[in-house]
Formats: sequence, structure tokens, C-alpha cells
Amino acid sequence: MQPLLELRKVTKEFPGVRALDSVDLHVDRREVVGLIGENGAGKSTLVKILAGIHRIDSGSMLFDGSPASFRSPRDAFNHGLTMVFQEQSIIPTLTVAENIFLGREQEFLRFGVIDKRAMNAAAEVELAKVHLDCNPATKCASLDFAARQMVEIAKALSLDGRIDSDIVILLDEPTSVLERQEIDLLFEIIKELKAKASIIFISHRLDEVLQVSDRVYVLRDGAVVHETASTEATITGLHEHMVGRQLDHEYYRENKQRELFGESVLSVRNLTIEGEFRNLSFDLAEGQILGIAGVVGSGRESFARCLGGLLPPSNGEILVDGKPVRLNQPHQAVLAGFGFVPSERKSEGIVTGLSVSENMTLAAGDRFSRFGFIKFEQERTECQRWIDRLRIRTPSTKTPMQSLSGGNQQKVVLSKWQIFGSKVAVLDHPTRGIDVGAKEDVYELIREMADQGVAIILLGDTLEEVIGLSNSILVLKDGEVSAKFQAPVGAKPDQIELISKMV
Amino acid sequence: MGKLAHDSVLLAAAAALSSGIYTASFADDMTLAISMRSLSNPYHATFARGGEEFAKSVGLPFEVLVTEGNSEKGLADIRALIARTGGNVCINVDPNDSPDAATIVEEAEGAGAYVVTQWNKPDDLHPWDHNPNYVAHMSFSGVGTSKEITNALIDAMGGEGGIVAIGGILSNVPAIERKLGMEQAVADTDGKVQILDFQPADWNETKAFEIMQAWLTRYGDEIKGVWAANDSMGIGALEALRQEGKAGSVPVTGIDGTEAALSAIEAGEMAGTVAWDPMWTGGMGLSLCHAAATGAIDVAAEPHEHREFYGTGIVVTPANIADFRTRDASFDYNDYWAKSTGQIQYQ
Amino acid sequence: MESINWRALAPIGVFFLLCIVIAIFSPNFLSVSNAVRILNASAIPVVLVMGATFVILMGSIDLSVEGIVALCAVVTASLVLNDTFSANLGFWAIPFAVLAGGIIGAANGATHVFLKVPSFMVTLGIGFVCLGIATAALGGFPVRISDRGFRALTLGRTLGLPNGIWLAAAAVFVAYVIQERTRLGRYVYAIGTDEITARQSGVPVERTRILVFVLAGFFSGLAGVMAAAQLGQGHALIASGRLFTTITAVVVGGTALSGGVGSVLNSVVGVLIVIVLTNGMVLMGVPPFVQQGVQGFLIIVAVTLALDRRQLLVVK
Amino acid sequence: MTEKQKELLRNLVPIFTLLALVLGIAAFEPGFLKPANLVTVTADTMTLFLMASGATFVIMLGSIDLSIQAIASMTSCILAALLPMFGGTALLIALAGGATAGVLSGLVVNYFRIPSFVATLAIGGIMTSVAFWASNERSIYISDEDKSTWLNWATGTSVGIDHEVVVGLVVLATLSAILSLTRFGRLVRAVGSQERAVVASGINVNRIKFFAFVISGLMAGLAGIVMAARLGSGSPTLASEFLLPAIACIIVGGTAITGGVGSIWKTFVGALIIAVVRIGMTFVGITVLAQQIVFGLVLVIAVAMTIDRTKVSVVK
Repeated sequence: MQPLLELRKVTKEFPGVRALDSVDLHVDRREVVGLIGENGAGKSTLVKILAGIHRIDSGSMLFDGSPASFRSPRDAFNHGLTMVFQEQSIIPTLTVAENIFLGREQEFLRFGVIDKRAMNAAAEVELAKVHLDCNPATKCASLDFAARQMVEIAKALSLDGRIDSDIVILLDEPTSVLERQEIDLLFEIIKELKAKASIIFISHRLDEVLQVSDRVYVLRDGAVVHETASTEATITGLHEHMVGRQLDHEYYRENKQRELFGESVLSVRNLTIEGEFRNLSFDLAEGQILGIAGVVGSGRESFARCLGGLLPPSNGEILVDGKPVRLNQPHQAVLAGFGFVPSERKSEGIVTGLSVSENMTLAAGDRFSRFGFIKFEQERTECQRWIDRLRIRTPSTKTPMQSLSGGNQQKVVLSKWQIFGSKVAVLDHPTRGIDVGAKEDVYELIREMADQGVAIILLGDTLEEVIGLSNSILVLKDGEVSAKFQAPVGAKPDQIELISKMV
Repeated sequence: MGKLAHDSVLLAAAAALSSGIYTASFADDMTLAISMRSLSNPYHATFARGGEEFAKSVGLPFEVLVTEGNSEKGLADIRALIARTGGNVCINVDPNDSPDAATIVEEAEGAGAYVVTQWNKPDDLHPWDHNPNYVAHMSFSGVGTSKEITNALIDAMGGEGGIVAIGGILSNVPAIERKLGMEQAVADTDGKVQILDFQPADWNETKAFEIMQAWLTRYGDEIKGVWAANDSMGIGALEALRQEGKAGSVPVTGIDGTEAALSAIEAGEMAGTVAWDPMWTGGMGLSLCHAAATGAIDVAAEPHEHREFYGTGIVVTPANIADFRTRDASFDYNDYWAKSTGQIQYQ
Repeated sequence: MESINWRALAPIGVFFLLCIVIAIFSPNFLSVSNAVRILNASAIPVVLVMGATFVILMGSIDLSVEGIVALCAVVTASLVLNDTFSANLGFWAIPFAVLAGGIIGAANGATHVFLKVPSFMVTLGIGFVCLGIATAALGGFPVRISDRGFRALTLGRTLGLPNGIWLAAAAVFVAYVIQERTRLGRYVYAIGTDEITARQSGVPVERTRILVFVLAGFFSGLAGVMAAAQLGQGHALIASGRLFTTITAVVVGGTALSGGVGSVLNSVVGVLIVIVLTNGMVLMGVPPFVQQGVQGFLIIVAVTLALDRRQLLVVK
Repeated sequence: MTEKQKELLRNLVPIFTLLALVLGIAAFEPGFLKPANLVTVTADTMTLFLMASGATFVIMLGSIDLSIQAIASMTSCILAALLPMFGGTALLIALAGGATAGVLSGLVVNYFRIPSFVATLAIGGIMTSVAFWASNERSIYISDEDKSTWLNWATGTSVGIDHEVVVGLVVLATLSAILSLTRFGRLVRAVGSQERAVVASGINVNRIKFFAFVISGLMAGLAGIVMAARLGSGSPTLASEFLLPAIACIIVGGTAITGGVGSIWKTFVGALIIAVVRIGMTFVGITVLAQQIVFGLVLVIAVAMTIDRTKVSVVK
């Protein structure tokens, strides 16, 4: 049978880089194809070619048997290729229905005026496909992150039934912001969709890729290095194909986990933010890693932001080195010794207009300046040292931040607090949206920080990550601590235990 | 490089555009110029036309400079003109603000250019202290004429009642003088006429319109007359009255003698205005300047009343508007002081 | 049903508060005739903010307001019976003037989009050009309208209210329908909130941007017609001072200059606040030389109370 | 061509634009190139540059300062009023007045979280009232004696160079050093490009903004003093019509109005471009009726050439 979508010897070059090198790839009708690869492997270039943002230099693309070249995401959409982007593409100031049909209001126009009732009714149909129960007239700003992601998916699915040809749905990292339950729901939806559409599924989470895909492609350095049926693949095998080498040591570096800690650094007593979480109390010692588990809405994000000084507490006490500190402003938190790595890296983690070194010394600027004047040479040396140590891939310290990959950006953010010398690192999803190789570097760095005596609070991207990295785990449910687990090497709690306390 | 090519196209476009409106200058002729606030008001537009007429009569190149209300721009333009002509220039200036006159005179003296100033100058700056380059200063008695027009307003009101007064920009010299004249005239009525309120509308029609509206709310029928420091504001107030169907029943006066005000007087909606003679100030200012520069007169030998003098401001009312319309406004460029009404007095 | 967002009503609260304060000092303020006067004075600014709101919702700005209004007022005055030119189109002058506004708006939009120049500079430059043309076309003299019938456009009354108010109301209605019920309106919010995402979703960003400037041009053109009818003439300075009033009104109404947040209805309230403030200044007898200071102070208070700043992560 | 060279070339575009304009004018009128004339033109530009220099910091934050014109007028009044009484101390008082206005803007923006556009517009109104009060509502002359004793540093001439130019260059050097060599300057840039990330890094962003407004107020104050010295008087309307040209020259120089990208020397070049166009039109003899039109068009064309679009993803 003729594949629905086929790429033949597709090559794409950018100045100095061959982003895609003679890629062959096909997607059959009603098939789920997994696509994995490290950042920089060419996934995003491939996605952009499919979306019509980039043109191919050589090779060809066939859709439904005939040559195709999309001019824009819109054009791709009209041909039957729809996608859910990694970066959310929901406009918060518009309603759910308006977002779903953004750019395609034509069918609801009556004498040039939008028939809102018809549009909302049509939106209800799409929302039902993703099992999202919300009023289509609600502004998206009032939805939580996961619900927005569902709206995003509903938007992509709205193509179904609106054109004659078969459709391809491209899901680019759809799960990175979702919690377990929602991921399960999404997989259910994918199964339902398979009856009428083909799906390309891109994810960093190899287990998920194996779970939903029929076939998997592995990209490395712009080329397809491996293609396999999911039933014949293993996570470790795929992983090795992705990084191009054997995994020589354990993923979460449990062999480096500390079991003995230093002095107590942080004491939290009855910390409360009205409507978010209540009466949180715990102690944390130098070198200890405390994982926080909980579903979205459990209060763990607000808790992390509270320690970052971004959400003032309404009640309770925080002591650092036995002294009470106030956390009403981020700069107070920083002075008190907290280093906050936010989950929204692009908007809160890095300053895109600044260079790598300027980002690294952003918090510790006082150390690199005298009477307000920057000591450029000292700054450069110190930053270069960190770049080497953390294997940050950048041409120089002066490179603009936005030209680094996500993983390298995250390393810069972590080094910012290392350079500043924070006593407590608050890591809110530190590995969100970064690839496997970079993840390992981040884990390595977290272990190093612990070794140096930094106390760490970790909100993991996955439960597995939290369990693997932490010394102890606090489970939050509806704003309160529902359980505490110790997690020493060899006696880690299992996921089922944690989940039972989370929901 | 694409970017540069793109830029050069833009530049070429700019050049093509500017060449169309380039006015050639004559190499050795003396240049005559007028400098003033802007061309977008009738008073100054006529002032410039007066200058142009004179330039035509002597066949010399003529230029207009505008300050756009910005003293620094005005000065920079005058400097540029003096630099370009090498000082071979006569300028009839209405300075943006009085202190500017001192700097302008200084520039002219340095380069040997000749200057006549209008309206605004510091009280202690005198042409006779800067012979021969500072030829003369021409003005109108702000206080005196304002008093006259206020009296016309009071007459139209029947000699008593409350008036509201709209002023120009608070710190502006003519605005201050006109307000003073109005207050003196009101004081002379021994309380029969009261100033209900004074508000500055910055010479702006729309502002005057809005202020007048608020006054109608605040004072209603107490308002027996409206005094405005210029015609634009007077027209703005008149339109606010018209909105309420009161145009014509409440007398309004302005100052400047614009066509709009004159027509309103003819229509019985305004009680008066003061007509300056910008054709004369524009033309005669340059003529005097030109005479000094060519040696037709020796300014140093002229008496003070020929160096600082008032022109004639005609108070136009419904009674004399017909005569005013038919008057002979022509004048002889060589009869320099025919329309002078005496040496400028300082308070 | 969605619950009512009380915070969004704050500008109205500020407006009433202001009215009460002024009424305490000056009881005349609350008369029907003054209400009509305030509405009448608001008519032109309201028409102007209709266009400006769309531009600002998009995150751009339009500084050519004064230029377009002046030029369109001159066009209007020149096309009806007047003292300078021999045209006599009567009410047919209106479509020409509004069209002229639209064309200048198109020039704004096209320059902004195709040369990728920030709207701030494009509209500033084009504004100068418009004022220049208005001055040059007339050599500095006003064109005075002698067509009595035409002036009824703002001087006449319908159902007891001046026609200018009805015109402004019609403009608000049209703007509101555009904002809520047309693709253009929805795209404006999408672009103002997140242009890159909007583009990916297939929103024709360039076309929308140009159309919004054209729309703003139409409204400015209409305001020019109204200004000419109200003052009975057209000249280059007829709109001076309108620009900052317009933008202040939009912001006081609660529309964010960063784009995406706000509404044309908010801007109507913003205009009323600004006009009542000017009106109240005179009614309360505030000494002239401190008026600008008091006005500045009150605007800070009004915006502090009226702006829903929780929606704004950063304030620029 | 490497990225670095391209970057350098992009940075030099404003200078090329300036040179092209100067040569273009010289082609019509060679006298323009006389050194004495060039010095005069530069001196005439300095007050504009001084006004714009401080505001560059604010614009780099992504904010805007609309109070600079009112501040400059106010300090001219304070200076002229106090010079006879306090002598040189009046200079310091006037400068302090400018800085105070900046302090107020900073406080209002930070603590009431009002967009700078409205906040500074309002503060500007308050400063105008202060100017009226300080000047007793009229122009105040500065005596020649006071001028030569206390203001020679601003208006005198040494070895053929007008002191305005020297003042301008000192300010250029100082502010450039602050912007590119200090932590504060770097943070201004950071806040302009990604404020939320700077906040999350524990930087007291309010303090950065505060000082940017203070610098802006201070430089506007200095501009007012130099203006007063040049014109020999202080007046509440002394700096009228300076605001938009000042902001225009920041942007013409290539600083992004959205913040994050820019520098002081670019503003310097931008000011020269604006001045050269304005004075050049008089020099070349473009009729005054066309000047405004040409100015508007050249403004748009100049910005189309000078702005660096590579660093800004969305042009608003």
C-alpha cells in the first residue's frame, strides 16, 4: 500500500550545518510512528519542513502519493497535515472555541460576522474528542496548563472531518507538560484517532514512544540511524541508538547518591499560601535532595515558586541556617540562599538578549564588578571554566543565549546558581523539554551540587526521575503532605506507592 | 549585498523626492527671509506673504523659516541660513520666545547679517545698541489694543455683567499683555463688569471649545460676554455657544483679525477683533532691513522712535467692519514709518 | 455562564467616583445639559479611540492621529461649499474624506509591514507628512465651510441629542461588532497576545496589521469630518492636542499598551474619564497653572484604580 | 562574510546613513561641509542629544519617558529663577529638580505598576505645573553677567569648538561607559529583553527601572539647563516640541523601541541624523511648505535603513 506521507532523500542545510542528511521516512495510513533523537539531531528541522516553515534543499516529499511542498503551517493544514507544537500555541486572550478555529473562522461567517453560537457548538464536538469538559466560551487564560494542552490537541484534531483526504497528526512533545493521568488520557485518544488518521509522535520519553507507536525512527546528526517496529525495541536499545554509544553508567547516577548529609540548612514550618498549599513543614540538610511529588494542582508548583520568592507566603516560617528569612521578593529569596530554576525556561530561566556569560553571572554580578564596573576578564575566565566543566556546547562565552540548545541553556541556568553559591537549589522541572544526553549531564550536575553541600528541592519531570534522584520524597495532595518516603539507594519506593498517595 | 542595495534605492527615492521641491538660490544676490512660528496659521501665513511681495518688488530670492514652536530649531535654521549665505541676508524674525531675539541679534552681528524683529524681544535689548545689524523692532501695543477690544466687548454687553476670558499660553508675552489689558479695561468699569473666570486654552480652538462648554455648565446665563486672547480661541468658544443655540446672543471678541473672525462679525456672532496688518509687518520689516543693508538709510542716524515702534492695530467691530473691508490696505515700501503709532513704551 | 469579572468594571467605577467628587464641588455638574455637553465633547475623541484601540490591542501605536484628522478635515472642508475651492458635494464629501483617512492608514500599515519599521516611527513620520500636506495645500489658511446643511452633522439634534453623539455611538457599535464578531477583531487579539503563534495558526498577520491601520485611518477620517463640521472649517492645526488625549483615554480605559488586553468599550469609558477630568477642572475652579499637575496626578490615581494589573506579568 | 563582520556592518548602518545625508546635502550646497558649519550643526544638535541620551536607558528597558520635555522646561525655569539668588548652586538645584522628576516617574511606575507611557505623561503634566509656579507664569531672562559667570561651560567656545559639543561628548562617554561597562547597564539591557527571567534571578528590577528613570530625568534636566544657557532664559515652554524629535532620534539611531537593543552612541548619531535633515533642508533651500513632508518621509526611510531587525523577532 502507498504510504500517506513519504520523505525521500530529504536534505536541508543551514550555513555551516547539514541539519538533515538524505532522510528517508514514511508514514502509512492509520499508523503511529514514533520519532526520537537528541536535540540537534534534526527533529525540529524535520518538523519545520513538514509544517512548511522550511523548504527542502534536495529530495522530495510526497503526500498521498503526489509531490507536496507546504508554504506555511496553514498550507500544510489545508493539505491534511496538522500539528501540536512543542511550544504551546494557545492565545490566552481568546476563548477556547476561538483558539480551536483560529485562522479558520470562514465556516462560521454569516454576512462577514462570526456566528459565535455555531462556533461554540462546533468546538463542543472537538472538545468531546479530547474528553475535555469545559465551556468553549471560556477564555483560555483561565484554563490550567494541561487543559490548554488538550485544547491545543483539539485544535489539531478539528481537521478531522473537514477535509476529504486522510490526515496526518504530528504531536511534537505533547506530554512534556502533562501529568500521568492526562498522558494516559492522551494515549487513549491516540488509540481512538488511529482508526481514522496517521500520527507522528515525538517525545523525549522513550517509554511513552514505545507504548503508543507502531514503528520508531531514530534520528542522529541529521540522519535516520535506526528504524524498528516497537514490539522489537527496548528502551536501552533506542537510547543507545540516539546517543550513538553504550550507556556506560546508571541513568540517575544513583551510585553517586549521598547518604550522609551535613548541617541542616533549611527548615520550613507550617508554610501556607491560601488556596495553594497548607502547613508544609520539613527540614533539609546540606547535600540532601528532597523530591516533591504531586499532580498538577497539588500545590507543588506554587511551593517551588514560593521558595523562589515569586509567590509570597501567607503564613508560616522559613529558616535558613536557623535564621528566619522573608521571601516576599525574588531578590530576598536569592539573598537568603535560594536558587530557583523555573520550569518555564524560555521566559523565566534565561535572558535571551544576553550572552552566555552574562546569563551565568546574572545573579552573582556583585562578585564580578567593582564599583559597579564589570570585571570582564575575571568573568570570562570563570564562565569558561564552567562551560568546560559542564560541557556546555557554545562557540564562546559571548554567544547569544538564544542560539544554544535547550539542554545547554538549562546548564547555563544551573551554573548561574552554582556561580552565585546558593545554599538551596529549587529545581522546578529542570529537565523539561531537554534531550536525553543533556538530561544525563543535568543529573550529573545535580549530584555534584549535592556533593558540594547544596541542599536541593526537586520537582521532577517524571515520577521516575524524582524517585531516582531524591534522598527523600514528599508527596503533596490537595495542598497538604499526604506522605513522606525515604529513598536511599537500593530501597527506593516504587511508582505505584507514590501514585496511590498522590490521587 | 542586498541590504545596501535596498538602502541605496531608498536614498535614491529620497533624493528624487527632494530634488523636485528644491528652490534654487542665486549666487551673489542678497537673500531675504522671514522666520516665524509656522505656516499653519493665517496670521503668519499672511506675514510670510507680505515678505514675499516685497522680495518680488525688489527681485531678490526669498525664503521662509519656521520654528514649529521650538526655539532651538528656529535658531538652528537661522544659523544655517546665515552660514549658507555668508551673512548676505536680511531676516524679518518673529522670535518663538522673547529671549531668542538676543541670540538671533548676536548671530546676525557676528556674520554681518541684518535683522528686524517682531513682537517678542527682551525689554533691555535695543536696536540702537547693536548698530547697524539690528535694524529695528516692530510690535503692537498688546495692553493698549487689548484694552480697546475689551471695551468693545463691554459695549456690546451693554456695559455690565459677567465675562469669561480665554487666554493664550500662560507664559507667553503677548498672552500676558493681552490679559493685562483686558483686566485693566474691566477694572475701569468700577465693578459693573466682573471676570467670572479666566482659563488658558493655549491658543487652541478645541481647548477653548471644551472650556466654554464647562463654563456654560458652571455659569450658564451669568455669562454676558466672552473674551478670547486670539481669534482661533474665540471661534472655538463661538462654536460651543452655537451648539447650544446661543451664537449671536452672547458677544464674543477675539484678536488677530482672521477671516473667520471677520465673517463672524459680519454675521453678527462676534462683537469684534483686532486686525494687525501682517502684510505690512511682513513686507515693511523686510523693506526696512533691506534699506539698512543697502545703505538707503543709516540706522545709526535714525531716532529711537524709528527703531522701536508700534504698528497700527485696528479694532474691528460690527460698526466699522464695512469700512474696514473696503479700506485701502496698500502701502509704500519706501515710506517706512507711515503706519507707525509711536515708540514702544515699557511698563 | 461565565462569572462577571468585576475587576474589568473598575474603569466605570473610577468614572462614577470622579463624577461624585466633582459633583460635590460643583452641583451643576450633574445637570442633564452638562451631561449632554460632556457627551458632545467626547464625540470626536470617542471616534478616534475606536481606531486607536485596535492598533494598541495589536501592540502597535498610531501617532498619526493628528495628521490624519487635520488632513481629512481639510479634505472635507474643501469638498463641501466653502470659501476657497469651488466644490459643493455636500454630504458626499464624507465618503471621500473617510476614504482619504483609509488611504493614509493603508500607507501607515503598508510601510510598517513591508519595510518592517516600528509603527511608532512610521506613524510619527506619516503624521508629519499629513500635517505638511494640510499646511502646504492651503498655504496656512483655513478653508471655511459655508454649507449650513453640512454643519448640521454636528450642530443639529436628533431625539434631543446632538448628531455628533449619534455618530460617535454608531462608530462604537461598528467597532464593537468588528471587535467581537469578525475575524479581523479576533485576529487583533491573537496578534497582540502572541504574534508568532497567531502566524503559525494561519492568521494572516501582515494583512491584519495593514487592515487595522486602514480601519484606524477610517475612524480618524470620520473624526476629521466631524471636526470640520463642528468648527466650520478645516486647517492643519484643527486636531492639535488630540493625540495624547486619545492614547491616554485608551490606557485609562484599561487597554494595555503591550497589546492583547482591552476593548473598545473600555476606551469609551477612558474618554469619558479624560473629558470629565477637563470639564471638572474648570467646574471646580482649579487655578490654571496647577491644572496640568492636578490632571497628571488624577490620571495616575485613575489608572492605578482602573487597571487590572494582575493580568500583566511585567509593566513597561 | 562572517557573522561578526555582518554584525559590525549592521552596527555601522546609522553612521553610513548620516554620511550619506551629509554628502547629499553637500552635493547641493558645498558650504555645508565647512568645518565651522559642521561644528555649529553639531552644537545645535547637542540639546536634542542630551534630552535623548538619558531617555535611551528608559527605552532600552522597553519603557518610554514622555516627561523629558516638561522636565527640561522646568529646570530652565528653576535655573533662571534661582541664578540671581544662589549663583552656581542654582545649577545643582535645577539638576536635582530633573532628577526628582525621574525619581517620581520611577516610583509611580514601580509602586503603582502603571505603564510608563501614562505615568511619565502624567508626571510631565505635574512638572509643567511646577515650571509655571517656579517661573511665575512667564519667561525669565538670564543676565549676561550670570550667563558668563555660571553658564560659560555650556555656551562658550574654546579653540573653535563650541562648549555644547564638549558637554555632549562628555555625556556620550559617561553614559556609554555606564551602559556598556557597568552591571547596571547590562541589567538595563537584560530587563529590556526578558524581564521575568531577570526577576527570577533575584535582581531587584524595580531598582534598575528606578535608576533608569532618574538618569533620564537628570539628563533632561541638564538639557534644560544647556537650553536655558543658549537661549538666555528659562520658560515653561522652552523645550516645547522637543519630545517626539528626541524619541525619534533614539529610534533613528537604531535602538529598538521594544527594548533590549541599543546604545548611547547610536542615539548620538540618531540626533545628528535628525538635525542634519532639519538643518539640511534649510541649507538646501527646500521650501518650508514641503519641509514637514520631506522630514516625515526621511524619518521613515532613515529608520527603515537603520534598525537592526535581526535581534527583534516581532516588529510592533
